[in-house]
Amino acid sequence: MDPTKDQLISLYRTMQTIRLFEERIVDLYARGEVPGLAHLYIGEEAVAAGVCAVLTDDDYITSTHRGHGHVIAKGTELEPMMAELFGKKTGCCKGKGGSMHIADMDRGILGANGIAGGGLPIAVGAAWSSKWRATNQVTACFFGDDSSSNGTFHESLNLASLHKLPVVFVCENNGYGISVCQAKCTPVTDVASRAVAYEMPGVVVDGNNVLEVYEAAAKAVKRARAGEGPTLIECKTYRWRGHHEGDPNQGARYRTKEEIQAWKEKCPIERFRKKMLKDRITTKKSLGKIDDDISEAISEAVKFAQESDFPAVEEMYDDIYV
Amino acid sequence: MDPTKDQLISLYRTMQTIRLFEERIVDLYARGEVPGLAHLYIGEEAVAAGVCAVLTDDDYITSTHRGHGHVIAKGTELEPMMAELFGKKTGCCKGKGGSMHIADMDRGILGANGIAGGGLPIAVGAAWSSKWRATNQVTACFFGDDSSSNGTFHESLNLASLHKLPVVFVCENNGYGISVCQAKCTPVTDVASRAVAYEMPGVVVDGNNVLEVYEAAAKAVKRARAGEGPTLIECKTYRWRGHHEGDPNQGARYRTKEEIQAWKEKCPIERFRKKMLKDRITTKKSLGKIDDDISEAISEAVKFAQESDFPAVEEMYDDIYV
Amino acid sequence: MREITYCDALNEALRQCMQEDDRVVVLGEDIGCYGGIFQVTKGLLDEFGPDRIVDTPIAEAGFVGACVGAALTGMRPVAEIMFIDFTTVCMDMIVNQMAKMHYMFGGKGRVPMVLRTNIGAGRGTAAQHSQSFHSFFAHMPGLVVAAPATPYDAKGLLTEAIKNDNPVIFVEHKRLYISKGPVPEESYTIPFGKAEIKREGRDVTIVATHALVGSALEAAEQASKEGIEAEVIDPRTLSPLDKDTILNSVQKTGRLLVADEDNKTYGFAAEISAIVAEEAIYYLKAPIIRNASPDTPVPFSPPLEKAYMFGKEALMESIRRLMAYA
Amino acid sequence: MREITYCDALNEALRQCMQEDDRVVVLGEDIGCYGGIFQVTKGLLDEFGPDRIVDTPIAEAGFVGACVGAALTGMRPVAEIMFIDFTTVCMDMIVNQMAKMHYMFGGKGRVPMVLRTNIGAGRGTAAQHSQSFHSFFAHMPGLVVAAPATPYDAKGLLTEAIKNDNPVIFVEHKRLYISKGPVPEESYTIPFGKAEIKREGRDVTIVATHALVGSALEAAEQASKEGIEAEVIDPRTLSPLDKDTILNSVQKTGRLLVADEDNKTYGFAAEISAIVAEEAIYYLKAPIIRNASPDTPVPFSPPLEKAYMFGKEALMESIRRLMAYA
Ligand SMILES: Cc1ncc(C[n+]2csc(CCOP(=O)(O)OP(=O)(O)O)c2C)c(N)n1
Ligand SMILES: Cc1ncc(C[n+]2csc(CCOP(=O)(O)OP(=O)(O)O)c2C)c(N)n1
Ligand SMILES: [Mg+2]
Ligand SMILES: [Mg+2]
Repeated sequence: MDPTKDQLISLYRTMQTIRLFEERIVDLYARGEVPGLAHLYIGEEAVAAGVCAVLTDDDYITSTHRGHGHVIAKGTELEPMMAELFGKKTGCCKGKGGSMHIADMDRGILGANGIAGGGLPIAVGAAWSSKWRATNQVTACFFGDDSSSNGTFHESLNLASLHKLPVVFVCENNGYGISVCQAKCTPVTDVASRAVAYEMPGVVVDGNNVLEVYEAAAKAVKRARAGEGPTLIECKTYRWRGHHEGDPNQGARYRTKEEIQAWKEKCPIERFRKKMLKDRITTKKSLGKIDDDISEAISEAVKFAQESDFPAVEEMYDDIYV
Repeated sequence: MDPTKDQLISLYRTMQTIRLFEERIVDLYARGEVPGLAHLYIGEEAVAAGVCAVLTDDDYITSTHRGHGHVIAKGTELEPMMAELFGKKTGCCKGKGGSMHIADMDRGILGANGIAGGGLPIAVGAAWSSKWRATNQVTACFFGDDSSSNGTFHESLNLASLHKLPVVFVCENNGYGISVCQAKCTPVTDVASRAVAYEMPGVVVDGNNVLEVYEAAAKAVKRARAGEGPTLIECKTYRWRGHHEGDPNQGARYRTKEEIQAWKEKCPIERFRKKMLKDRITTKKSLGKIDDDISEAISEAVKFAQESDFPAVEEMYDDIYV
Repeated sequence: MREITYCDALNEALRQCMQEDDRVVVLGEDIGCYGGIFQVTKGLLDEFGPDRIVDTPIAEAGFVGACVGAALTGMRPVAEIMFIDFTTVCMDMIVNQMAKMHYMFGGKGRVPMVLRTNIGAGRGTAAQHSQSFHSFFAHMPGLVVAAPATPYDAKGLLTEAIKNDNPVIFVEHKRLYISKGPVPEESYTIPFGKAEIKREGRDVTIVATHALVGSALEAAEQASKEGIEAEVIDPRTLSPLDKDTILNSVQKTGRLLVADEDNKTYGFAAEISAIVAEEAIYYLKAPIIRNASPDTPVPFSPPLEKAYMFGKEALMESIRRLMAYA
Repeated sequence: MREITYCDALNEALRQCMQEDDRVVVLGEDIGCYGGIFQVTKGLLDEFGPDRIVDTPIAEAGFVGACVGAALTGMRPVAEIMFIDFTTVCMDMIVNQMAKMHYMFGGKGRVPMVLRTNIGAGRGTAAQHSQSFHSFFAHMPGLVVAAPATPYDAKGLLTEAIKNDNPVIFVEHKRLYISKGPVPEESYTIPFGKAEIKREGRDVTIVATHALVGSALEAAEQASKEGIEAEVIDPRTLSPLDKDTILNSVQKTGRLLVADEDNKTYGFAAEISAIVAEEAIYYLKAPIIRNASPDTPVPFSPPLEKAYMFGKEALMESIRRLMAYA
């Protein structure tokens, strides 16, 4: 199950694409080009990259309010994605959804979700659907640590385990709700420890180590495809920026600078980059080339978004019903 | 913490009151005197009796759709209770609530509840309230096995443990939702095993053994009063009759006669009665006297209810607002 | 034509749709061997097995949300929520997911699911099992809301709901389950957004829903004996709403009575009234009367619950009041 | 009088009520050191500590239900639900518990709690963070629904809500948080069920809520320049609703415009229209016009969201339409 060299490079590329994409959003948001709420994923890239790397194009994911990383990792093209964040007609959702509702049915992305915990039952349904339709598809369900306090977590894990559904629950534990730290949300230290309450395996992984994530996800996906039921994976990670762009001082109202700095030193991309170079998987130069390609693709996506039209006002009334 | 002789007799009296009360309801329901939905508690008496025996008058309980037992055990008088089931003006709720909404603020009964799982957050609030008001009150929260599949279970146990609230969660596991057996509702065998997910103690007791229930409840209440937080107690028991009066063949659509019979042989009252006689706590005669007194009290309650007036039609518009 | 009950008509619609299309599955509490609390799913477990007739735990947000996810990915699930009162425990899945996904995703995902539930007082089940707040769903853009009043409509609307690509809140009525009427054996659909004129009349328009359609027809019969001809319109779907049929009728009769079991204030009846006040006021010869449930929770006590409900008598009184205007 | 923002007015009401009465506690997400997503609870944690200003996990059914239980047992809790859209995840606790207990228990228990939340589009937050379905709560017997339009009303109504023994859904408005107006420093209350005539006029009645009160006043100023005098009525509480003030005004003006941000169909505006169509139709000189949000989810794209919203211009157009009738 060890990733091949190509796969390793692909993991890097995914993480770096997310990082550079998000960094561009910081700038675009500050300039007012990306409106609304942008919840950035910087610092958590290894989770989306590691999990989505073991999924096929046919597999499903449900995403969250902090969904850009998942969407990129699952393979949506940057141009329609960027255009969606701009609210343009060429966006994945024709500009109607924006950051919190990006979806891409062609790639099994069943939507970001503005409701914390809202994606879990939907993931259960997608997994149930592949069981009913007797396909081999697996659903990966991303959700945050604080969202796991919601009743949907309980109902969903119970149903999924009861019916042995092919779903992988991925808790992205970045230690905080918006400003509320985990210790104020729940008495448990590990969300994954709750797996026993549903008779499913629960594992904690270093969410800033893409290979650990990859490995745990590969195992869970294998189990799911074999019809053995769901797994709960908790990835310990951290968001570097505020809850959303506009959160004052990148969330320094509720987190210390030291804490933020300590996590930055555990940067998932930097760590992986170092490891790849040390293991001689690739060279600095190749990685530099990848970075440049990504930057260029993002610039093109921005250009595409900027040059695209807004939807016509009458389109407001389209798509309410089929 | 061993119950005194008086306490033992009181446990018997409570269970028998519930049993005889419910048996009378069977008859009254069949005659159409008690309308609506009557969910009877026959077979589960030891749970309410054992738990409420360790509560004071000031303590709170939240009840369920199957609430007559809890209400009797917590000390509501039979007359207003019976009158409520008849929909009479003299009922606990002036006839407005009926079986599923019996409440008695004077005895800390915060209401039966027609919503499965609806009582859990309310219990958490009552417990929080005693913490805020710095009283010594404890809240006992009754709920069924199937109701524990609801999201409110998760949210409530998490909040209660997080804030170390003085609440005792009492799961009455009678093996069924309405017709759906536990194995079709959840992969876990013991609901109490879920306590670990909330870092609280979880215990399974024989819910047909009133002394076991009593003991577990006493321990949990002590812990709660000491500010050490909640406990989850699961009482394994069984309902003898259908889900509600009117459930065809006492639920034989989904349960075998053998299963029902086997549980009847574990009758909590009969077992306790035998034990008391064996331990020479009391005599057959005294128990017979208690039974007679209870029957008479129930007859009086029925008479009271029958002779009471229905509310005047205009009263429909009262009590919507304070 | 053979006559069957509203309940059996619904059952037949489910059965025929399940026979025809493997993608149709049903999820709910006690819908298996129990046959559903109101027996709407009776026998389906035997015919289709536990994979397609799924008894669920009390996890409405979980299984309704699962229906959304399944619908998005190629299934056509039907969820049963035992009483409309319990839609409150899965309201997010209805309002924020089921209703909005198609729109939020720019038309790219579809949620072809049906959520069956029921309204109505009259069974002594008090405030948490007797509500009628169907107008809330009709108020939510993105949802279709069906409201069958007869066995015929029950079967045809449910078949349409299952075959339709939009999410549908299918609002049945408790007291109607045992009502009988003619129903074709073969499968058929009734289009959404087409009201039916259940009786023609020139003097007063009654827009009625659910059980009140029957009451309105009875009242109309009686009124007829008094020389008043009432037109009874059943919208059949509350959303989309067939405004034209209502407006045309009011233009003819000049008098409007709206009869619906939701609570009066901010309820269904208000919208019908407002549409007419906005678009056909000049045709009115009288104020618009609403007969709706009182603005109180449903009381348990039998005489109070009886007073809470209303039917033919209340409608007759309103008809007479309307006719008092020249 | 000093001028402060709507947000600060709410903050002051909370602070004063908490100073005065130990039973007042506040629960919600990010209301502590973060000060609430809209800063309404800013500084309260420092003053009252984490026992009374309780940051909760994302467990709305849990903590709103806990407020119900606490209110029943002697506390006066205030819950903050970050956006009205999220009331869907705790709807049972609101609709079946908070609203109904007093009634179901025959008047014997009281639920003196407040659930604060907010409505309104305009911040680019799309379909799940921009809704305005306040009429649903007003539709539920047992709930008081407050809808402050000014800083003055915000403080007075919130103070009343906290002191009142009924359960209150307190509906704030996102775009108003930064609006400024005169607010007394001392504590005061505004009674429920009393509309305020924010401007007198003889030609047309505008019943407006929330941010549209401001738009209506602006439109009235402009209309005045055209010789039209509009009366602007702010109901301030949607339930109880002050029908009399509205009916009296319509009897005077003969023209009614209702302006509210809920979706049009089956929304708030329908009820106002229906009341007038039922009780004052003979005074009307024109149809009743509703200016409400379109029947669509709120779109993300800035130009679409802008088109979704409406204000002074739309109201002016309606006023002119109404005045076209003699
Ligand atoms: C039901 C619901 N309640 C509250 C919110 C507001 N909210 C948005 S994100 C968030 C915190 C989510 O924390 P977590 O699940 O840990 O995800 P993270 O933001 O840390 O990635 C909250 C409270 C919401 N969107 N939905
Ligand atoms: C939210 C909700 N869903 C469904 C129901 C219908 N219902 C009433 S009781 C019941 C089964 C409850 O089972 P359990 O919790 O085990 O309690 P028991 O009846 O066995 O005592 C169901 C499904 C309900 N009342 N509330
Ligand atoms: Mg988090
Ligand atoms: Mg049970």
